[in-house]
Amino acid sequence: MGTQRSDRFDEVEWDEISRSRWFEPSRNTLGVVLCTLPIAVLGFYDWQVLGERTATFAFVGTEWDLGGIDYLFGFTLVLFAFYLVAPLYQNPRMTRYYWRQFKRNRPAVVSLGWLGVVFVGGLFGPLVMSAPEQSVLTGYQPPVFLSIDAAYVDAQTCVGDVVSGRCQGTWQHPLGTTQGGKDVLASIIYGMTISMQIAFITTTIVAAIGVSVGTVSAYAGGWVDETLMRLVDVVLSFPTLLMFLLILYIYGAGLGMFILIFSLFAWGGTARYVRSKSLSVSEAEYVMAGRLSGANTTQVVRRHVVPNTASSIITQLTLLVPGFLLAEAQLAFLGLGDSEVPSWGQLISAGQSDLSFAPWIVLAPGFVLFLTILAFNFLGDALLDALNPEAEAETE
Amino acid sequence: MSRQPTIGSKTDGRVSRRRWLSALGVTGLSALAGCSGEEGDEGDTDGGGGDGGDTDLIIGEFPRFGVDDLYGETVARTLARKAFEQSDHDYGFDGDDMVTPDGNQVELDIYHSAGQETSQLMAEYIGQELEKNLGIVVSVEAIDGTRFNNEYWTAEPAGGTDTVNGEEIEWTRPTPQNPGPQSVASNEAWDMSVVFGLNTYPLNPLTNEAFFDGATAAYNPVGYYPEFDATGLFETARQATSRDGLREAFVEIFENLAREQPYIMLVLGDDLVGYNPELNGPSENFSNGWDFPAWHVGDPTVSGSYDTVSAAGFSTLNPLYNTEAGAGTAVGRVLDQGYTFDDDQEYFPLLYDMSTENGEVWTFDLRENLTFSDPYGRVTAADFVYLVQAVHQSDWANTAAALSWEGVEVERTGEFSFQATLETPALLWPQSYDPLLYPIPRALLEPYVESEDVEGLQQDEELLELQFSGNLGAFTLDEWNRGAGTTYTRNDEYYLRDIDEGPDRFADGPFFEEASISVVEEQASRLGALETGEADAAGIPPEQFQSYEENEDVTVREIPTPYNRILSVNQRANGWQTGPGNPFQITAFRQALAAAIGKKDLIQGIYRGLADAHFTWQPRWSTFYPGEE
Amino acid sequence: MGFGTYVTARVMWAAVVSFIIVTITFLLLAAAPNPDVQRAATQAALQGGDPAAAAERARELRGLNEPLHVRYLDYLRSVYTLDWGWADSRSQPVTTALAEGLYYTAQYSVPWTILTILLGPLVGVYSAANMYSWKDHLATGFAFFGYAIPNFFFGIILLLIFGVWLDVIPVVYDTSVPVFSVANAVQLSIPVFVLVTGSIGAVMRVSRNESAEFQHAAFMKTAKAKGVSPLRAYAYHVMRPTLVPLSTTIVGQLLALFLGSSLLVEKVFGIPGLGRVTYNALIAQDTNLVLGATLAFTFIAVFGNLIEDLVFTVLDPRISYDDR
Amino acid sequence: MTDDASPLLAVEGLTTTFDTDDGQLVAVDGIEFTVEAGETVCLVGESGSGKTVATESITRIVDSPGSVEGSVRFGGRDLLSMSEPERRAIRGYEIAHVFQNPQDALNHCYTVGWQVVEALQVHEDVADETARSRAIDLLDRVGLANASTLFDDYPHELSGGQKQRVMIAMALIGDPDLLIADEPTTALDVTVQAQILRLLDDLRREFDMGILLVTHDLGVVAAVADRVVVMYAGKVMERGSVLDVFERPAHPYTRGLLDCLPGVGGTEGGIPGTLPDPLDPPDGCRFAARCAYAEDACRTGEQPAEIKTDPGHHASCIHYRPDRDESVLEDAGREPTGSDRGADELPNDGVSTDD
Repeated sequence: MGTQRSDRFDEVEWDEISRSRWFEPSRNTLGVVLCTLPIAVLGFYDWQVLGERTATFAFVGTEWDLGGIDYLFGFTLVLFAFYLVAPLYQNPRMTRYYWRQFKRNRPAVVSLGWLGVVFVGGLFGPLVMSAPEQSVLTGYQPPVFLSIDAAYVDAQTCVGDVVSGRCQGTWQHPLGTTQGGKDVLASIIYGMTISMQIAFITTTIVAAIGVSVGTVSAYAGGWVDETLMRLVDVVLSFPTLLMFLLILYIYGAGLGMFILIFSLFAWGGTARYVRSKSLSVSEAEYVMAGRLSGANTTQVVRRHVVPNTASSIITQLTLLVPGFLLAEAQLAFLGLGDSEVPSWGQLISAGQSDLSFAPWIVLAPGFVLFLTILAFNFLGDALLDALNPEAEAETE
Repeated sequence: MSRQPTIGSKTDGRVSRRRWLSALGVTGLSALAGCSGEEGDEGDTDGGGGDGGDTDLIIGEFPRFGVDDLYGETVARTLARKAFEQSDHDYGFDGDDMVTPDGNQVELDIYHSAGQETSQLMAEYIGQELEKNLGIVVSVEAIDGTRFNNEYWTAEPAGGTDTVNGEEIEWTRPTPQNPGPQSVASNEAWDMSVVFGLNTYPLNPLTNEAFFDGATAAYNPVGYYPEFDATGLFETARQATSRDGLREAFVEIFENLAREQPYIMLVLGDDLVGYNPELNGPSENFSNGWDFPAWHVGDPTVSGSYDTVSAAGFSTLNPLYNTEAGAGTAVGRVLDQGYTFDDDQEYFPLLYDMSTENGEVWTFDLRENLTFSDPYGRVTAADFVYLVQAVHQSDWANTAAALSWEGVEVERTGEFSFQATLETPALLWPQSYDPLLYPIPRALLEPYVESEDVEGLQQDEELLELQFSGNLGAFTLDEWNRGAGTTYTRNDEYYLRDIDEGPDRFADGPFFEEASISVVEEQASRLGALETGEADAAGIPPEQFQSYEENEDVTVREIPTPYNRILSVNQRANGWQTGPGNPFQITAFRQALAAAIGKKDLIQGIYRGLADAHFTWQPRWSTFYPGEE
Repeated sequence: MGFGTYVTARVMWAAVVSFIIVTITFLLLAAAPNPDVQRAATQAALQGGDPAAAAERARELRGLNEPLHVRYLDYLRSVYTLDWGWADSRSQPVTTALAEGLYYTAQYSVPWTILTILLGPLVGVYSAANMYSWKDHLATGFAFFGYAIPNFFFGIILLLIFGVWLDVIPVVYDTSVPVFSVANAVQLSIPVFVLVTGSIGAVMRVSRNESAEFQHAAFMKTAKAKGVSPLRAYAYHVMRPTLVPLSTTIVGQLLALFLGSSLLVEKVFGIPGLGRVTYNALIAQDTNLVLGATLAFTFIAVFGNLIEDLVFTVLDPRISYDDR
Repeated sequence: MTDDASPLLAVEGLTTTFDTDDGQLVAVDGIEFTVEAGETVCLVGESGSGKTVATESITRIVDSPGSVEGSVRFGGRDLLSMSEPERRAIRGYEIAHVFQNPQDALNHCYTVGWQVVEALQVHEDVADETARSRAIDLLDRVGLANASTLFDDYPHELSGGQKQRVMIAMALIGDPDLLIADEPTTALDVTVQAQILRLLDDLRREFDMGILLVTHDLGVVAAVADRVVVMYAGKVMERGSVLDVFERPAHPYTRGLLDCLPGVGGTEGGIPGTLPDPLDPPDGCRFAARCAYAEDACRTGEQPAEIKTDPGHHASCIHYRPDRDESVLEDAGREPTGSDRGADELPNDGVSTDD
């Protein structure tokens, strides 16, 4: 039973964090700064010095080129490393506790594993494998162990053997190829990068705006609070997809615009939540004590409000991500997405008309998308349980 | 496939006349019209480029780039080197790579139509071929067709003068599609594009003067300067009094175009259509559908419903303003146009017969059994003359056919006859589809003409719903559901039943009680409808052609078309963004590009063999196609 | 503050929100070149006229030469008087186009909404009542499945299976069948199923979690001690309070899905509803219709949020009208 | 007060077990007590000693993983062996409950009146009007002013004390024979506590019902109880009439409890130590670990059987076995406590023994 736990971790542990932050606040921040600097320098170099078409790493002889989104992605990765992973490492006791809570939920562990695969695949896949190449003469190759009628892939174009009128799949294309002969597996792995970029960048923007607006609103009070909360009302009732379509219609939009618009209209819930949490936290005794002992608002926010709301924010963000992934896929499917970006949605969209005879082009990325969204949901649910002992105690 | 074939339409040609851009983009571009046959400067060809060179490369009278010995790395690089010699800038090859005078890799972008699978496949294929055979790095960009048209393809008309073929030329009537000399750049910079394809007008190739009648041709967005005497040859063609003379002039034009590759010509795709196997009538040539009233299922008795599917909804059924092929089909079910072309591409009179002595004065003889619905009464020459004079030739109405009637003098000569006098004689005037008219009652038009109310005319209920159609079509329109399509009922009074020409079956046609055109935007659903028998005809993508050929529920037809797939290269000032100068302006360089892109693999890989290699601005089946005497 | 005043205040606020969004759309449109003007110029040039003059005429015709504030006021007037202009891509007034779209959209949206609102809480409460049993896991699994599977992906697969392979539903949506007919029910069954699957998950999850809280609440023990049967206890004492937090989720959830789903499901199943009207207007660059569709969806969203507010107020007796 | 005449409620060997992830948790372990018609029996003990579970086990309304065994005879019928619908007919009608925390005990979505009436209408087919007037009468009777308007109020519009009165009215509407009140005053303001207790006592007399009152407040016990049952760690340590228990507390635990009463001269700060782990109860007497008189014999075997120390007074302590000398317990030299303090003088801090 919940009450049997003698030391309530949610009080004890966060205290510890606040303490540890007291002594080493700059260690993580310093890390962020140190890691961001080279990214920024590289970005500046890419932007100012290199021509539009010179690969960023041409000076070390690789073809790997970076775009604006890649830099943003890099930056968010650094943020996550230092503000999420590092604290977990620095507080092994807390980490162990969370892990114990978390691993009781088996689907969530599997989900975390899957997301790990997507993350690693997205981060390193493009580094170790070349981008899927079009090869018009080897279109519609079936996945390994499957086959396709020779009416679609005849003996000339079949990479494998043609057995009794059917072209057999080969290990050369484990998940088959598209109409243009692009390897589906490679496309999916490249799509992981896009999905991870969407996930990381949007969550960073949402978290940044949501936390700022929420805390400012809570601490400023008065008309500032009133105005900001009305703004939240507007943001929440804003038909984001529609606005995106309108902007797409008027100005045209790529992945960057997608990320921007969708994250700019997704922070309402987070801000509202942070505000109410901040209000309740700021009335808590230890914060009062902190205030009496001379801590200013910024310190209070940083040492008490953020740590105390962090768990819930992380959960909320985890549950927001699948929405973004889905939105991207939907737009791509509608043909309104950024077709220069090899996302899963683009792949599904491209294979849609071939579904009746080459279903793998749709099914493979479709299931990967499905599994990823599912994993984020399971993970969010598990985090909800693991990070929120009160809720757990209530439901048990 | 991007462009869905239209089925059984007598009006295909009529409409495509309005669509030089065969809508490889998402939308058909609105009103694009013909040219004005203007100045025909004669002049010596300056020996600026052409063929001949220091290598043993032989480019014949009618070169076929992209196949056999005019395909491959060697040919392409030889031609490119030749172009570099003519260039003011020091381009060259560094190993396999093509490099700029600064020694940088040559990198170009290519735009394709967003969301169009074939367009994207083609763009990437071109990129690969150019990289392999010419050492050019190509980056593929997607763009919405309309956006490309507005921002890249066109420009503010600026006008200006330039020396073309050693002659001073002035752009007197710049258009957004030809804003001026090569120095006039398009709104946004671009290198290459497969966003748009164009029509090659095999029936009346004279229409092509809009593209190639000199550097000042009405439609020349890429800034192509012909190096042969295009204006002179077009003038010859216009003046020709015999078909042979005409053919001679055109063969020369098309041989030159094949050499100069104003656009890098790639393929001419076929329309692939699946039909209900019970259906008798569909044929495998460009006039497929002209004899639709004779089509029938099983026995030639009136029964059932003829149901087709359309990939897109119709923006208007107003015959005065429609520019879309699909809507043209929908209108054509209800309202015949003046004439059509039969299986042999011969003129076939519907509402009126056209005749001429010299190509200058044309006489229109109306059938006398044509009537509008009540209260408009019989169709007379007065209706047509009024339509042309008060509407098409007015300065306010802006109808889709306005350009066809520019400078044409129309005059009523009897109750059922009128005549038109052209500014310059045109033996193939009907083949240009210009004198095609829909019958519209004069009384319906009058109020709008008086108030010069263009919006009223566009939005007129009777025009939009074709309620005046009388006995002028095979069917009458029951309903136009904007999102879902059109439904029709057989017109028992159809005038075509009483004519003397054409198949005997016309006397009992049409052989369907009802007809419908359903808007089904998903290709998979259209094919599904075809398979389940919900539709009697539907377009088929090449990759599924063979399997449908083996399918007993579907009969497939491969219908050649005059719509091409081209690689447009921007020969204007903002065309070649990778370095100084613009090699696209050099014929030899365009030849190099044409030689670098393999047409065989393209046709095999993307079109499954169901397309023709495109060498010059005519399909192989055109009588004006050079080469095969 | 009384209930009446409160409702008035909420309605006013909804009007303000709609006004803000309408203003934003105006600014977005005003900042961009008008494609109609470009089109007019192109047309004029092709016909041998003066493109600049044609553009000028087009600008004048559309009042684009007026000062910004005049255009804005004019725009507001036409927006709120439903004078939304002519849809060139469909040759009918924008309002008619939207009404036609709505007619088809409503045919699947109404059953979808009703089923979601009915089934979602039921399954959620049932799941909570049997928490951690196989029934709960099945229901939760279904919720997650529905939540995670992209609607369009699910739709095309079902259409392939039932429409093409099994041939039990028509592949082409038939607009000619009567609304209340078996044929219509059959052709709408799969779209409605797909949509319900997608939306019920979230509703179920919320009602499961909320009702889990309530079924362990002290008042449930009170009810039990009163001798109330479990069925009645769940129906009255769990379901009813669950509806309060649910009401805030359900409308938002349905609204969020509404636009996206109507776009996607209508595209997949070929239903000529509002979503496809919007999509085709975008593709055809029909500015009036794009704007009209934007406004329509905006008003639906604002109206939905208003309903949500009011329903929440009615459902939760504890809410004070002075709050928020 | 006889032991053998059929009592209103006779609990015997009542054992309630919860299956948890960490093993079997025996919250109530074979307890035994009776309640006679018209008398007030107090169940006392520290928090976590199983008092609440014991009362909820009587009508079997313990939370779901709990399983109840033993026998609970109510008016001659065995509540535990009868079917759930039969038991349901008794709940709220013959045996009514009043719970500890009135704040959450009422459903916030329904009016007070609706909930009171529901308690009647699930048992009797009473017309709405009749039920309403009866409910208003009762609300009035339990001391709520403006009962007829309050009937249509929602719980959040009521104070804690009012809610508890509503709960009592709800409990009484079926005219029960036994009222089980589980710490009905703990969550309330001190002044209200006394009123509620007095109200209960008045109503007991008026309706001639038995009351089983759970409390950890010995002051309350002294004020209202006829008999006392002292529980510790799921076991009954001692039971008997209030006089016997307060005058001559038999069990060391009871003595410890009474010592905690301030002003009685005991050790401040309560009994040292904490309750044993319910998942792994120690051998022998549950209280042995904290008992100053514990011997080795106390720490083996089962909890000692109850031994009658006086008529109607039982204790579960080996020192009362006939072969033992109970006087070892006397060396602490305890003074008997006064038991005549009125309910009005209940100490402010509630004398809770659980902190």
